[in-house]
Parts: sequence; structure tokens; C-alpha cells
Amino acid sequence: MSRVSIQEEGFDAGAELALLEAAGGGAVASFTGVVRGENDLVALELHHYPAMTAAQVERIVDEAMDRWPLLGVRVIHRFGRLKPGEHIVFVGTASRHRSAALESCAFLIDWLKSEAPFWKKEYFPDGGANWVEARVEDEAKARGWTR
Amino acid sequence: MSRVSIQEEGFDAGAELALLEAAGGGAVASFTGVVRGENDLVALELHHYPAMTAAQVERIVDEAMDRWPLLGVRVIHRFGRLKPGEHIVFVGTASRHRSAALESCAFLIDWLKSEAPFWKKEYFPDGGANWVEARVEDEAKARGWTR
Amino acid sequence: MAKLDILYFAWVREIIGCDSEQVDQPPAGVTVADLIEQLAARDGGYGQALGDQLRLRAALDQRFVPLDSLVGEALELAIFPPVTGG
Amino acid sequence: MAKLDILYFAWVREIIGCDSEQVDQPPAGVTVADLIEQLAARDGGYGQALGDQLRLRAALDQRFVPLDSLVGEALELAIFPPVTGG
Repeated sequence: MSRVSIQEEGFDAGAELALLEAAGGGAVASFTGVVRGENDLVALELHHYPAMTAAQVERIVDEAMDRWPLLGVRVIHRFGRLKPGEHIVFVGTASRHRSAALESCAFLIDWLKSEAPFWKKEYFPDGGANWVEARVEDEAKARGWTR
Repeated sequence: MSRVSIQEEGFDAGAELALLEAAGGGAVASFTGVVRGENDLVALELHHYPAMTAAQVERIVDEAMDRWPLLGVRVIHRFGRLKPGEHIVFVGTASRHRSAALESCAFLIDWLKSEAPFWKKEYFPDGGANWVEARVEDEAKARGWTR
Repeated sequence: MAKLDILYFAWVREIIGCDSEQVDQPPAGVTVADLIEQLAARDGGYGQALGDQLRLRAALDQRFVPLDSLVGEALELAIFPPVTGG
Repeated sequence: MAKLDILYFAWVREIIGCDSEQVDQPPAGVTVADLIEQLAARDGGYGQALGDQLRLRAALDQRFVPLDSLVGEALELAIFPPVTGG
């Protein structure tokens, strides 16, 4: 199973869970991010830095595999134009230990939020658009995992 | 969506994830427990205390909803005879905040492991059987969540 | 006279060979530990199942309680090993 | 002479109106911050996009770096706002 996909197309979170369950560890944790339809949002456009994204996410996954006894890791991050209700991101981890699965899943999504080179632009019904500002707490959260 | 099911039949983890995504929060965390096939395990038999189980899990879910801003919670715990690879337990949480989804999911599975009245019996190919012993660390983990 | 239902689970149930039974409500002042000690003195599997209270947990009316809790007017006492769900 | 590719992302890209461009490799001792300051002095959207370095982050050869890092022999500098993925 490939570990990291940076892709425009959607994904089937249930199928990804099933693949992680098949890794045999007994404990599977996941996080799924979905576009919220607040403020009449029409679409969310995800931009990224293609030469950097996949390599950097692979490094983060390596670090997670190094820190926790994981049998499987799956990260999918979409780019392009997404509508409310569509998937943005999936992180799934499989381990023999539930705490390893849960903690590594939290670690990975915290890193993706604060360190993966993605930028979001919101589009509204009046034609207006707005770049999402980074939240200070996201950078702080990622630093909290520093060993 | 009903919040707690204590059931003999299996479940579709992907369908449960989709229901939580539909809660609209944007952040969905899940934990799935699967029967491991180690030591040639033939089956795992889950016994429970029916009059107590559902009521107690409902109380735990109430506590989670009280502690975190959750838009949806789903707990499924199976009982009866399960084969390796079959689902045992599913915990899913939906929130507007990823940390609330992740933390409440970890909280709920830690409680289920240490406080829900379930007991596991392992069956092996030679006809032998063995009651699974509680792990001290599970009781310690649940205490770690005490406010 | 008021009765108390006693339920057994997991290997406690297997060793005693009984799912549940009814006893007379114990007098005021009797704790769960006292009652388990009385039951353990019986013939059959009771001694083996209930002799070592460190291996046992209990619930009164579907709430976990420490073994030194008073039985009081509870209607249902469950005796079982530490739980292993999830 | 060696060249440095400069990439812009998100609103930095929009305001400057350019995805990427090539400049001469800066001399030794020049930091990312120095280079951004030089670019910000240009006409067009550069001043608006690059004038406030507190709002900017950078990567050299696809690695995040603090703005006071030396450009050195890097081949690619990316300039962008704080990331908002996930």
C-alpha cells in the first residue's frame, strides 16, 4: 500500500480503513478532514508546492514510523477546488497498540496542518474570495510534538 | 443517529465514518479494534453484562460530549464469538475542532478498554481456551483522564 | 424478606458454574467483601472462584464499586474479574 | 553565472502576478530576508506582497528555513504565507 498520496481526486475513507485493518495490528486510528460549508462557502481551493509536498509528507511519515511501532500509515491530502462536504485529508495508522495508533494519527495531522506546504482559499457566493490565515495554535501544536 | 450500539452483528466502519462526516463539523476521528490472529487464535468470545453495558457506555458518551464540543459520537461494541480479522469495537467522533475529535476518541476507547463490562476469552486450535487478563496500563490510562 | 440477585461473569461464572442466584438481603453493615467471603466458604467452585479478592471487581445495581462498599439496599450485585473490553 | 529559481505561492503569487522567476545567484552572505527586501523594492505588486516579512515564510531547496538563513548555493527559493493545510 502506498503511504502518501497528494492528489486532486477524491478517496474512499472506508476503503482506506479496511486496508489499514488488513495490516493485522488490531488497532486502527483515523482522522478525516472535510470541507465545512460555513458562511455559505461555495468552494475551497487548495494550493500546494508540488516539488515539496510529497517529499515532506514522506519525511513526516518516516518520523512517525520511527517514534511509534506502526504496521501501516496512510496519508492522503487533496489539492484543487473542493466543495463543502468533500474530503480534504485522511490520516490513518495501524498498530498492535491503540495508543500508538491514536498518538501517531494526532501527530501526523498536527504536522500536516502546520508544516505541509498547502494553502487554502475560500470562495463565497458574492464572488468574493479569501485566503485562510494560519492559526497560531496550529504552529504551537506541531512544536508540542518536538522531542 | 443512535450513539451507542452493543451488538452481536458486524458493522461497516466506512458507513459509520460517512455518517459522522455528515454531522458537518469538518473533523472526524475514529478508532477501530479488530481481532488479531496471533498464536493461531481461532476465535475470541466477548462476554458482557447486558443490564450494565449500554447504560454505562451512554454515561461515558455523555461525559465526552460534556468535555469536548462534539457534533457526533458513535460507539459500537460487539459481543459473542468473533474470528480473527473481524471488528470488535468502533469509536468515532465529529467536531469542528480536530483536537476535540482526536482527544475525545482516545478518551472513549481508553474508557471502553478499562471500564466497560466486557470480558474476552480466546480459543485456540488445540481446543484450549483462555480468559484475557486485564492490563494494569489500561486501568492507569483511564485514570489519566480524570479531571 | 428482601432479596439480592448475585450475578457472576467470565471465569467467575465458569468456575462457579452458575450465571446468577438469589440470596437474602444481608444485614446492614455487610460489605461486598464480607459477602464474597461468605460465598467463598461454600462447597463447589465458590472457594476457587471467590477466594482471592484481589482478582475480583464488583458492581452494585450496575455501578462499579470498591469491594469495601456496603451492600445496603442494592437489588443486584455482580462479581467478575477486571474487565477486558475494547 | 549560477541562477536561483524563486517560486511564489498563495497570495504572494497572486499579488506579484507571477508563479516563478529566475535571478542571478546572490553573493555569499546574502540571507533570504535580504533577498526578499531587494525584491520588495521592485515596482508592481512586489512591495505589497513582500513588504511585511512577518507575514512570510520561506523554503530553500524544498526545506522550510528561517528568513535569516543564508541563501548560499541553493537552487530554489520559495516564498509564501504561513501554511494552512490539513
